[in-house]
Amino acid sequence: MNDTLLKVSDLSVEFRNGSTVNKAVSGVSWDIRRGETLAILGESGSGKSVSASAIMGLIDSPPGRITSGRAEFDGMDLLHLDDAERRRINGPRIAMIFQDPLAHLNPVYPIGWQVAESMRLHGVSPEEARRHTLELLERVGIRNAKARLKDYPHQFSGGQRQRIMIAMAIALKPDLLIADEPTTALDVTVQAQILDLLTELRRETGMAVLLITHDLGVVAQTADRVVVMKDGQVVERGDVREVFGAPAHPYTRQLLDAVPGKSRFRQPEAAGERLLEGRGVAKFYPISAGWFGRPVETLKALDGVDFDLHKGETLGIVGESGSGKSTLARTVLGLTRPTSGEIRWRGRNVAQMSAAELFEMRRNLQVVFQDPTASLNPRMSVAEIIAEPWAIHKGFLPRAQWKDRTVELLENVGLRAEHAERHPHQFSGGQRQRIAIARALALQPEVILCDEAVSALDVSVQAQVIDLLRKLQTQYALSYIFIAHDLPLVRDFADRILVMKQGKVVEEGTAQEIFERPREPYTMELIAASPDAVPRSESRWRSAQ
Amino acid sequence: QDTALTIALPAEPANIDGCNTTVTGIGVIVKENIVETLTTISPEDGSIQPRLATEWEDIGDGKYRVSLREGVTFHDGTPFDAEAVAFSIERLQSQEISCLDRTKIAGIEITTDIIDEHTIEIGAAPAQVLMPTLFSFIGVVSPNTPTDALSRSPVGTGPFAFEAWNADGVHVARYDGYWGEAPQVSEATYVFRGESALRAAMVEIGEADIAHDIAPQDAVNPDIDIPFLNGETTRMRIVMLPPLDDIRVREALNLAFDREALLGTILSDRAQIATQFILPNINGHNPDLEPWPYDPARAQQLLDEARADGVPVDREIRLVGRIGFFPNQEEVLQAIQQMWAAVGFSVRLEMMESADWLRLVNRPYPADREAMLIQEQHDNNNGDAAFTMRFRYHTDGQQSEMNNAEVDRLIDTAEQSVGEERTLAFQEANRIIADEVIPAVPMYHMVSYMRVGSSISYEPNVLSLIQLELADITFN
Amino acid sequence: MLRQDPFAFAAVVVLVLFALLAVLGPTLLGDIATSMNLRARNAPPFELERGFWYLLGADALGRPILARVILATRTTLLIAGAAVLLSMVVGSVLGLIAGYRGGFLGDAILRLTDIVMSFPSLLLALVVLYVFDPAITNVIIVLAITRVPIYLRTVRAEVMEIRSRMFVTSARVTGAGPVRLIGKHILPMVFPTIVTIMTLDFAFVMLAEASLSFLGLGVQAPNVTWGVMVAEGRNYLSSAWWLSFWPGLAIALVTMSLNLVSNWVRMVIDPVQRWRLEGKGEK
Amino acid sequence: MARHFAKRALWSAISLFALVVAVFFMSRMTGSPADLYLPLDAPTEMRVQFEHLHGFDRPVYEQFFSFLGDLLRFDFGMSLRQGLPAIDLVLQALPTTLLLAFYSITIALVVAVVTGALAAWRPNSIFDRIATVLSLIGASLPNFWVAIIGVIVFAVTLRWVPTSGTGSVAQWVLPIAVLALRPAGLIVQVARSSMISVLSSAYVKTARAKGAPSRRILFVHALRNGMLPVITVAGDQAAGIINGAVIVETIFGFPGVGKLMIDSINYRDFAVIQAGVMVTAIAIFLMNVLIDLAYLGLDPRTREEMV
Ligand SMILES: Nc1ncnc2c1ncn2[C@@H]1O[C@H](COP(=O)(O)OP(=O)(O)OP(=O)(O)O)[C@@H](O)[C@H]1O
Ligand SMILES: Nc1ncnc2c1ncn2[C@@H]1O[C@H](COP(=O)(O)OP(=O)(O)OP(=O)(O)O)[C@@H](O)[C@H]1O
Ligand SMILES: [Mg+2]
Ligand SMILES: [Mg+2]
Repeated sequence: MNDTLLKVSDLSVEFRNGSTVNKAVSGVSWDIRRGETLAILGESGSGKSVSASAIMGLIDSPPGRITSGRAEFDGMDLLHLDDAERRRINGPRIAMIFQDPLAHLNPVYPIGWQVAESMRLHGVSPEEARRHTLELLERVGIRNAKARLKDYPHQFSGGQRQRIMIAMAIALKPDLLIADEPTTALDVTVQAQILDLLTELRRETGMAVLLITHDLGVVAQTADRVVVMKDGQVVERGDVREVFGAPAHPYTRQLLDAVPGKSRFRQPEAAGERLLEGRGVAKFYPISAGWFGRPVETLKALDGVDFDLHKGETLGIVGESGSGKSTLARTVLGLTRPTSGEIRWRGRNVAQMSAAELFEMRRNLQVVFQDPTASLNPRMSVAEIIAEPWAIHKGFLPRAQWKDRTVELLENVGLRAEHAERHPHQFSGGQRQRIAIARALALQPEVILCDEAVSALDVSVQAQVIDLLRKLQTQYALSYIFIAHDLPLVRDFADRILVMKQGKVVEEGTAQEIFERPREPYTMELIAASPDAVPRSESRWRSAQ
Repeated sequence: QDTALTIALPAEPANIDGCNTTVTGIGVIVKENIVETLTTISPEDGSIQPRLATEWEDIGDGKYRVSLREGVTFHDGTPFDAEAVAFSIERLQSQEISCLDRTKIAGIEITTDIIDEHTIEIGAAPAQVLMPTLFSFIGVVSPNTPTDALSRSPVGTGPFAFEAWNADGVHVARYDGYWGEAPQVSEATYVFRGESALRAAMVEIGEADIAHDIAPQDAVNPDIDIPFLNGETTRMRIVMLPPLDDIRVREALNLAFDREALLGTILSDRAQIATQFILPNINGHNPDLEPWPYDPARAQQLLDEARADGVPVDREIRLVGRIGFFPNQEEVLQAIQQMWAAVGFSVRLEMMESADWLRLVNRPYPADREAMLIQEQHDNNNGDAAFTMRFRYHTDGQQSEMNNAEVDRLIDTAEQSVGEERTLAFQEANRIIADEVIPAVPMYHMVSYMRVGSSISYEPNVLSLIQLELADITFN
Repeated sequence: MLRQDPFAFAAVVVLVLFALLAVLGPTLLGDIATSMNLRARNAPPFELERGFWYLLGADALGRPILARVILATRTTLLIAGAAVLLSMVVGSVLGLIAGYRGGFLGDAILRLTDIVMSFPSLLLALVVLYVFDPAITNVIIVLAITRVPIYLRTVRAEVMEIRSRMFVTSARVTGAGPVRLIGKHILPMVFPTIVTIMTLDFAFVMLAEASLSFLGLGVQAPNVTWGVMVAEGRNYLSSAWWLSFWPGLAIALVTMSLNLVSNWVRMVIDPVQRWRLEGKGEK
Repeated sequence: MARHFAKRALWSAISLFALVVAVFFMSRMTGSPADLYLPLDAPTEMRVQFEHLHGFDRPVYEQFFSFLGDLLRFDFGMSLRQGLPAIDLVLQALPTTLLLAFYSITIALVVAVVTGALAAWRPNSIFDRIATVLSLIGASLPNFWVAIIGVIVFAVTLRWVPTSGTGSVAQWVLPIAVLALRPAGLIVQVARSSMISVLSSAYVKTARAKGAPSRRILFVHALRNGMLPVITVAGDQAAGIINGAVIVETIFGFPGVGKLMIDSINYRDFAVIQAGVMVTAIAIFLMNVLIDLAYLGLDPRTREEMV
């Protein structure tokens, strides 16, 4: 076939870890044509990111090793390039969007610089790069892009960082864009915007997209063909409509069955004790003109938010990226002081709590952060990470039981006992997120705050985790604050939902009210933008075949 | 011919005032080069020679009538006359500045009486027998010299005029109006380098012409490295408390010290074993004294005897050295410590920082001072034993450990006499001290090396450490 | 794992050797190291006619350098080790407090180091010399005080950065108190830098001690340290290089061994780097 | 930010004062200058007169208050030894020292950071091993040793540079090289250590995915993140040179602050000690401010702490 852009055959990658060998990818083959979108679907930890890294030449070797395979691209074998050739390919010909945007942006350079650099490296003039950077950032939907060029990664929300990564990757209009979970951190409207953008670029330049995702909706709406992976192997492949219509492999079937958004709405029971309440919570960040300048403007990350959380309920928070969801979470946790307003835990103002009260609150209020990589100490093993809460809250669990309980928790979130001795860097993105969940569950708290806690998981694992959360909820009357942009998921799991936009709550109601009778146009827009897991040929994102 | 010189000295002086000429680093630059004194001491025999004073006469009552050289002008054009001498003497004694040359005339008040332009009467109260020697400490500076501060740009009558003092060093240039014979050297730069090896290297590669005071181990080239007795004598003072109050123990210390062994090894082979604290060219030196023999067996025997008599000879004795007297000093002390250990002394060596050390050597002594040995170094280059004896050996001497009536009497007598009587009294005192009192372990008359570039000739002498006359340097 | 890094292995051997010398050396030597022999003054190295001990030559008093280097091992390692440890502990603790707590206390601590950094160390040494009796503990204290700022400032800077990392926040949210946050999460990340500085400071402290000895504050003859030996050899650099060379080599060897071992330890304790040591053996 | 620095200045003023007080009293604990300044055989009356002339016979607190009074006018008094205003002596010596410190630390930084970064690129490689050994030797060699051997080799044997002196550019080569050696050795190690961790960060992968050449990854992407400890150590070393490049200054005949201070301390020349400490402290404080600014410039996350 003449228009095959990249042909991967028999790719195997393994990691050595002391005496054990971990086969991350074994004998994988697929190909992608010019201009098409190939989706790689699969279980979390099935080797999707590793195979992409192998193509980009980013496997650290050792400990990783490509044991077999070829990746033909333009007559070259991508797995055996010398440095100079590699540099000519990476960037202008093949670009990559990484899964974990915070860790992958350099913390000490302004984002404008980082985006421009990808162009400057390949011969674009400084002015041209600057101009184009601005254009790109606007295109990926960074508001007020011109003013924010000089801001640093830590000043952006998760979704904004993701978009910056995207801007960086598409800057040179590559032939092939490898997008590893490009929209996981994005709310549906921005997701739609990004997918539009990718489609547009594909039309303009004939770019092919290798889309690694577990969002079946996205796959259904954008991909031409799909490859399904499990345990390092390809288990199914084919045209999206065929695969989705008639899945051959049991795993694929399992995936499709697990797609959320189909269950009945939860009906909130009579409100239990009020655990948490927020009153007029506001958080402003000054945006200063320079080092010594006075703040010229304030960014209202939160602007008068009210909420309540009762025992045993799930409060879903949805809203576009950058609307202040994580900031709200940080404020609830007492990590940032609100500029005004207050948060109360069982009626006590969190800001005025004594150390002992705070300690007690923390025992009962656990969190899963949006950014799993950064929230795990790279020097601790998984066993240590999960056992840490018990070490802090002495007396919760006798030390002798730690080991068994750790294994139990790992299995609950779909990991295996043998993972306990590994360190965070040896896991896939989704696996790390599950470790974080396991840690949050360790203390059996009353409230768990989940900031995009399951966004990096494939739907089957996601379903498994959600089931677990539900089970715990009924067992222990647990409450959740569930921040997510995956609307079907929120629809299934939440009792009540807050819809946020630009730091304000624009709508609040039960899941049913929100999804069936949305009042605000913004909410409607959100619901409409959510991709449907049934492939349709008229999808505006699919390439014209 | 280029007759400019560079002279490398070990340390930069704090000032170069004409009233500090007896101080090591300053004298080398200033004395008789920039600022001349009334008289000078001959390095050969210690005799007094005329300089700015041509003649002097004792007119009784402690007064001397001094005739001054005529036709002399200061570098700033001021004529040299009796006024200038009176001014310099007054400035020397001024309470407003601390002229270090004044230590040489401490306790004496000097008065002046101008007779005419070139004659002056100089009196001392109390009257001084060694008045002409004292004249050699009086550097005459221009009357325009400030009286309230030490000078860093001296103006005198010498063959060289001060030019500049900057980061590169001190510069002097030949003074065309000099009264005497014009020196061959046209100008000189004094640079300051702390490292002996580096000073030596500078001469070796031609960056300097004279390297002053280099260590014996750097003096490896006999053609250019010239040793000279530098006027310093070193010894160990004994604080005579038990067990050192017993003379047998002090004898044993002396007998167990193999003085020959250090010569030609750690110390230069040109150093001389000392019998007393002054050099042979000094009036009052007793030439009949014999160096202590090296006799460890006898030392051991004396120690045993003392021990038998209940003297606590096994008590640990501190040997206190002051940092920085001469190169290889600590090695010398360690070697001696070991020799003493060999006969049964237990001596602990302690090197001290100057101020700490000074607390032990000056009266009033600390109350808790125990028996110990204190290393000292002394230079008397003023031709007469008087500058040593009372201070160190008289019962009321500031650094004396002794209390010997006969020695006191001899010193009192000598100080009031002249000629043979004076000499004999000092010599007798030195004999008693060395043979009967033994308040010290005499060590060596020290040697310094000067590296003199092959393009010039200069013969260093006993005074060279504090006085280096450029006029004595000739070109080959 | 140690044998997979031959350099680290060699370094450990060297350190063990020096440790043995420190423990046994002085007793085994008797007075070989202290008895002088002026005929062997500055005897050059590698001449065997004077016997084994003169292999590395002799010093200015004709004492065999080999024996003296061995004799000096104990005192040297004792002083340098104690001073480095003391300054490291004090500096790191203060740095942790300053970096973690920040605020008034942090500022106060930081300005205190400014004072220490600008206080002339010679003056400090003299004060100690005058006010206290010369004792080895005083040397250690003086040396330690002057080295505290470097640890303090590095630790503080790193702590400030690590404190803001997500995993620290995450532990804090779980309820971890300062002790745990510092001990479990922050210190392990700062540790590599501390260790690097420590091993490098070792050499510095050994040499600095010599200058105190010359003031009369440090060890006094017949006791000796490598630093003092190097400094004593200074006067003979142009004529007998071996006087300062061998003790200098000992200092460099110990420093280098410590550094290699610490590099190795750092890799072992860093899970992200550990493979560097593991992969090797199989090739 | 401006407030931060105002606060910083206030703190510095306080600690400067504390330093001056400490130096005042501590230096007076180390014996009387009279003994040291006057010749050994100076009689008691001369000592008394000397102490009176310089006010050392007054009670210490009285001396202190008059010292403070003068200090307000930035008058440190006259040097005992040199008879010149103490502050003039210090200010005269300062430029030499600052230049020495600046050149040697700059050179050390550039050389060492590059070497350390390259060594970190492939830990345990041949280059890394050689760099490590050399840098450790550099860090463990005493200054005087390097200085004297340097003179013997480069000035005496090879005759490439003059032995000493301050006049020409060639005369600065050896002293700067000697002073740079130890900081360079230290920095290589510190840079290497911190770069190894930085190089395994995810953003380094991003740079590779962009097609950035190794050199750029190392020196642009990773280096800036690894500079924090490097700067701290470099600052410490610079401070060391500012208040004590004594050996180099003495050997090479550079009339700098270090030598001045040592002489003054040895002679208990209190006025000069006082002035010297004050001036070097200000220099070191300013340098620490520069270092803080460098932190700010290097790592934007630290900026928030200061606002
Ligand atoms: N430290 C900071 N300095 C300045 N602005 C900040 C800072 N932290 C967050 N912001 C801004 O606050 C806004 C809200 O951020 P937040 O992280 O709460 O968004 P979010 O709703 O969680 O978005 P996402 O779904 O993308 O994670 C964003 O515009 C972000 O740029
Ligand atoms: N450095 C490493 N050392 C050891 N094992 C590793 C390493 N990196 C990845 N792995 C393993 O390789 C397997 C595949 O990881 P990969 O990141 O490709 O998963 P993924 O399919 O992208 O999953 P996710 O959807 O969760 O991101 C995982 O089991 C992971 O544990
Ligand atoms: Mg992945
Ligand atoms: Mg967020």
